[in-house]
Amino acid sequence: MSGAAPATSLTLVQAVRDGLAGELARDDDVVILGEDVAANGGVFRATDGLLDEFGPDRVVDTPLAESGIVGASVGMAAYGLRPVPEIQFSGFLYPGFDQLVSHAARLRTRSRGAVTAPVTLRAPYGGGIRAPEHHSESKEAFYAHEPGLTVVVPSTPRDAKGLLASAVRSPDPVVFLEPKRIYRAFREDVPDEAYTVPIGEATVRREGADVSVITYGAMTQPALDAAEALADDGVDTEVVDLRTLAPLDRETLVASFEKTGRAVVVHEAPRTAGVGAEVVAALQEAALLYQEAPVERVTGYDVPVPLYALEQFYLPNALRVREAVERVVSYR
Amino acid sequence: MSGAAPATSLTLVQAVRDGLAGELARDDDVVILGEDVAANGGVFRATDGLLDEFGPDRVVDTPLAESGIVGASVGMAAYGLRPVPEIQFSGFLYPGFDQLVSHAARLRTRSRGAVTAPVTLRAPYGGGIRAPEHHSESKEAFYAHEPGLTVVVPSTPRDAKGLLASAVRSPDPVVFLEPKRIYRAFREDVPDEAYTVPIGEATVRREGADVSVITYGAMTQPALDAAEALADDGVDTEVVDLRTLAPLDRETLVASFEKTGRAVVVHEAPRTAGVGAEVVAALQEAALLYQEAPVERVTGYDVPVPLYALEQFYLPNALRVREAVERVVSYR
Amino acid sequence: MDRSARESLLDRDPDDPVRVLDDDGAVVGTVPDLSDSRLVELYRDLRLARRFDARAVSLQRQGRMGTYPPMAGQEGAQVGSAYALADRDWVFPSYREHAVSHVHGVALADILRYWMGDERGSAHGANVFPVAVPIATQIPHAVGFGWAAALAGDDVVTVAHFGDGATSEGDFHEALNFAGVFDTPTVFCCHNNQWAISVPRERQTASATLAGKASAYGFTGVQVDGMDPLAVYRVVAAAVERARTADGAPRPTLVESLEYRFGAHTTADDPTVYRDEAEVERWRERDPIPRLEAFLRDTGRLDDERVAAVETEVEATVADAVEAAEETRRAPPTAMFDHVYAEAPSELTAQRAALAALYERVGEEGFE
Amino acid sequence: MDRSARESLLDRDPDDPVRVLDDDGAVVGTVPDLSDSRLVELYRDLRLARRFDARAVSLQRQGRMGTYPPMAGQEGAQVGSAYALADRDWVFPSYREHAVSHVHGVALADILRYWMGDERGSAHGANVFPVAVPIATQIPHAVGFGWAAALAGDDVVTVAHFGDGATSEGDFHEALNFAGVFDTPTVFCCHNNQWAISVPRERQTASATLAGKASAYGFTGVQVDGMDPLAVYRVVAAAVERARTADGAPRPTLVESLEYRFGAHTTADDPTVYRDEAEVERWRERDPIPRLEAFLRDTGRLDDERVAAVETEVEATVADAVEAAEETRRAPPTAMFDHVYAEAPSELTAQRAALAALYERVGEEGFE
Ligand SMILES: Cc1ncc(C[n+]2csc(CCOP(=O)(O)OP(=O)(O)O)c2C)c(N)n1
Ligand SMILES: Cc1ncc(C[n+]2csc(CCOP(=O)(O)OP(=O)(O)O)c2C)c(N)n1
Ligand SMILES: [Mg+2]
Ligand SMILES: [Mg+2]
Repeated sequence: MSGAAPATSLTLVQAVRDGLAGELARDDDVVILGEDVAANGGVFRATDGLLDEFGPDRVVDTPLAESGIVGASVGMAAYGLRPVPEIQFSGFLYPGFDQLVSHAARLRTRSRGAVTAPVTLRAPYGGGIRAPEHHSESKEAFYAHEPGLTVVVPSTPRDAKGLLASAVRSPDPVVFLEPKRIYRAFREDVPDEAYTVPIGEATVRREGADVSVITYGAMTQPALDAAEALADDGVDTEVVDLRTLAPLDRETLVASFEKTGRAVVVHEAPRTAGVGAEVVAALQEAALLYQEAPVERVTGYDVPVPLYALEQFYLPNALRVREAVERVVSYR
Repeated sequence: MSGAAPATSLTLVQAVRDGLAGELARDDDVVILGEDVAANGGVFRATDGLLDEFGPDRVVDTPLAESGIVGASVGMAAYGLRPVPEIQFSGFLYPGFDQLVSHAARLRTRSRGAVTAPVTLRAPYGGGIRAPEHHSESKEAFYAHEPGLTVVVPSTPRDAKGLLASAVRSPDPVVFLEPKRIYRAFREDVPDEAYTVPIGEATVRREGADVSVITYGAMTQPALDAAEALADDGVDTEVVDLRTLAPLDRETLVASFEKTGRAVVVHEAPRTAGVGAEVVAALQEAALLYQEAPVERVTGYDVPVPLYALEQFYLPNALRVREAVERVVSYR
Repeated sequence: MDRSARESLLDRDPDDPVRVLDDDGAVVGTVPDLSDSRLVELYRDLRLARRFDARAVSLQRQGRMGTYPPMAGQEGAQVGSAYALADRDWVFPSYREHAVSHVHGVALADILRYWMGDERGSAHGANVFPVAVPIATQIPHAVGFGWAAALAGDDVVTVAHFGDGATSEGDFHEALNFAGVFDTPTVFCCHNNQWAISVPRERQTASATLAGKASAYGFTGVQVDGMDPLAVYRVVAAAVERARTADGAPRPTLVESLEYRFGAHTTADDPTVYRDEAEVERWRERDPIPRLEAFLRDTGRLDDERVAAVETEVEATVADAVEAAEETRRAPPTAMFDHVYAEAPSELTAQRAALAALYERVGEEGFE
Repeated sequence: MDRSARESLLDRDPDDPVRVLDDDGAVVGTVPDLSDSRLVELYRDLRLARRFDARAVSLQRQGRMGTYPPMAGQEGAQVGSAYALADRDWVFPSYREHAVSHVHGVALADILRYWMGDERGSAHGANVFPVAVPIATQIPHAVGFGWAAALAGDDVVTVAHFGDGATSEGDFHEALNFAGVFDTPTVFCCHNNQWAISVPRERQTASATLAGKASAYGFTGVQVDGMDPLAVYRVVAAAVERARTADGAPRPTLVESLEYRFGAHTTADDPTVYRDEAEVERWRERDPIPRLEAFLRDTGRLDDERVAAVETEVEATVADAVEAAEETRRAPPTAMFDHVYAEAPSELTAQRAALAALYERVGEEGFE
């Protein structure tokens, strides 16, 4: 990824498409399957044009059956392909939940490595696009709690492409959750050629000395916005983007916390038993002696995501992050 | 529950059966359904004899289809019945996961209270009986993370009967997880007549001043055993049994922590993003100023429960609890 | 309908669709026994559905409503099937059965409220289950609900509506299997509109028909011309009768209604990407509205004047519904905490209070 | 088998089971074209399966093994179906197909290891998928695996084994529907042993047959007498041939094998609670072993001496397997951390180290 490498300014969903095209071109074993991914190019156009480019054996419209999609993908992967199933919205993954947790996640351990399921399960997830019910869920904690699964949530186009490439090449099943709220929210220069961004590594999006905001996905931008606003008030905020939720990069977040001694965790999933709870537990386990204030959680509430008329009040925003940071930094 | 009330010494699974019989007798709307619950009386005999006593309209063997069981239960409950479906083992709940999280948990909020789903979903759960794969899972965190669900885990026969009665009478859907390891581990005097134990209230199983062990279900006994052993070494351990995981009785556990300033959370589910993480987060949010040591988590490892030859090394035991408590109390 | 008439209507080859009117509205089957005024009402409801649908799409286009799934082309099956029900029966819709819901008692304004992102649109009080967005998941609800009614000895039939794509889901299978085993009083109304978003019926399943799938569950499946409201009425009425416990041996039925959606899957969809305009045109020739209109005019039940009156009525009804829906005051932000549980646990009360305080302090602008 | 023979064998009424031998071993159909020695081997494998099964049950009773699902009564279908496969084909078993797995290459000792609670029993290296305990979940795996092979142009047929109860699960439906749509080279071998634990076949589904369910997916379903190993061999061989891409138009087939389990569902089950001894006795009269033995004796392929030799061989083979399994050293406790991921993440490494240190310090006793 040298500065001179040719790059194109892409949205996150375009970067996903670009990443998929790259992996299909790189490895004949990569196969895309799902509902409306071929002829229609995906309801978000994440697979746009791939049918024409790679043909109907590589990009496959399936019947409307998530357990069939995940289960068949497990079988395909066991044969040696690299299936990349798409679930149209993460809220529709549950019919395939059993195949994911009972088989994709377990085949390797069950067979002591003899049979494996390197499936990359993509799903648009999260709220913020005024969509109907079940189109706005954030249930990444379900997947993060299942041993054997890798859970990735990109927050930028560049990361999306690179993390997706890593996921497709990973020997393990990956749940790749794409924050649809930022599918087209902004653009970034994305290298044209294939590259990988490593799974399992968080990144510091903004350095700061006073407080750590730990977040991922679509919440990264409000966290950064809050950090800018806080800077005006003299609060120097570090923003850590987890990128991978499982396995969690405890080292990076603990290091940030050891520096700042104060933290706010931000996600749009419901608070109780969310990924934020794990982050809090990890911080106090490793760095209690550095802790100067309770870690706050700015999250979705413990309610089903409301229909869109009230959605804006459900989703964490820069204001809520900022106020939490202010409480945390002023705690004595 | 006066001391004079007639009581019978029952195991936990007998208390479940007794509770079911009581609810069937009390309310004609209560219906039991599931795989092998009628003619066979349940694979653990939790519904033994109920078919004979209440007839085939009240105790129903269904086809082998968990989504059908949960989905039909949702419809039955919406009509006004009080269905008590059994899922044979909690590891087989996932085919019905969608109906549980997308419908049972949401019908009330979706219809602003007009249509509800008071389903009590019972499932034996947890390890420790040398059972085959998928028979030993503890994934209560999945359900605790879903708004709208109530999650109950009894740890004694008396609680099992009383909590089950509360669950069946609850206007909300309840996931009632029965720790099968202690189905027949010990007996307790259980009142013959119907009674309820309130949902949402933790209980202090053993009072202590030095450290709080917070646990539930089958782990309660090893926690108590560890407390006894620690007492010999002069460590005064409080044992809190959560009983309900959602909604969590934060008040009781925070009160215990404010007293002791030190805590160990114990569950057999995998550590990452488990209920223990929520407990830790809740404690430090509410009572950081009282905290004198990192809260330790003694849990199952982040691996699928191994087949039974190694299961004993996976499950937390009194020794692991005790050593964690020792570390926590000696932390300076 | 007597038993043998019902049997001849339902128990036919699953690939022999029942028709009453041909594409031009000429009678080719038995006209159902509906009064003249009821037939004209049926026509009115078709026109109302068509007008409502167009208006809803335009509201979405204007940013006054969120994503909306149009039903144009499918009104015949929707209204025809709804006419076959008694008030006490219950409907379990997918997201597209606006006209079924309305005919069965849901105010148009409530339907709009729902699609405007307001849960209160589902608190309509009619015998219509709240809309199920996840495909096929309402089918087991219909089965369980009907089963419960039967256990209670109540004479309630449940009708599950779903699409061709829904037949691929496990829930379709499990629900129909339960219905067959427990003889629940359920009618399964499959709106085969030829497409599941971009996937055509032939790629959804290799089964010769969808109706034929019923045999896997031990009951009858029948095809009907879903662009022919009278045929749908007859078939669903017969199936409802067969499902009624009154009849002694209640049995479920799978109805495959052959239809077409003229428009996009939803307002977020562009069907030109995956299907031919020529196909759409072919199906437009079977539009249920002109077809029924021709029949009613030919038989003297309708004339220019009545049609004009219907048009005026329909226009006003839709306008009133839009006005009522748009006049609804948005629920307060804290409404999201209502009805999660019957009684809010303390953690939820605390979260609610936090949101209320924040909203009080920063107002709408704080949430933009 | 030529095309027309295959068609007459497979494309018959779904309630007309294929038979080769009657209950007494007399020939009533076409004897498959297997050499004498292969037929005797088949007999040997039936006996081996029966002996293995009895031994496994007794190991469980003695506390030397965990819960075990016996197959007595079903060996004919298991061994017969496995004989119909090429080595390169893949088997996707449920928890009961010990004999299928063994004939297709899994060492008996590995099967025992698995049921002794040791994952290494599933690292057997044969073309047999690891046992699926959750009902019906292996069926989509078989479809996906076969589909992948077909995409790769490889001549591999996949055979999914499952019970009558499994047909009620959504995964059965979704998988067979995929197979029909994508023409995957898959044979669905449904072991209808009349019971799903305590639920009899008639309460599992109202479908007249299970074989008939195939029509819902656009392919053939056929019944076979599952207590007749030669009939099962013929039918599965024909279905495998039809699934082979070599044939030009590969198609899946659903085989409903009519069987009976003589024993308990598992060693944790007591069948006397839910079924009649008389029913068991009726089915015992159709026991595949004496039936095949009678045929082989009548046709001069077997005599007392060879039977005695088979008995001796079988006894020794099972004894060796038990010895080998029991001699296996238990894996170290930390083995549970192997193979969760290809490479252990640091958190897992830390947890592993903690367990290793504890075990090192307190030994076995610390974990009792
Ligand atoms: C479980 C689930 N998976 C996917 C979707 C996304 N989705 C919405 S509608 C649709 C197609 C439905 O087709 P069909 O059943 O034929 O009904 P139609 O829309 O044609 O009325 C899909 C895939 C969903 N809503 N639910
Ligand atoms: C998804 C799932 N639900 C429930 C069970 C528990 N269970 C194990 S075997 C069985 C009955 C299976 O019957 P059938 O499919 O006929 O196979 P058989 O045991 O007769 O070979 C049940 C209910 C399971 N293993 N998986
Ligand atoms: Mg459709
Ligand atoms: Mg069976």
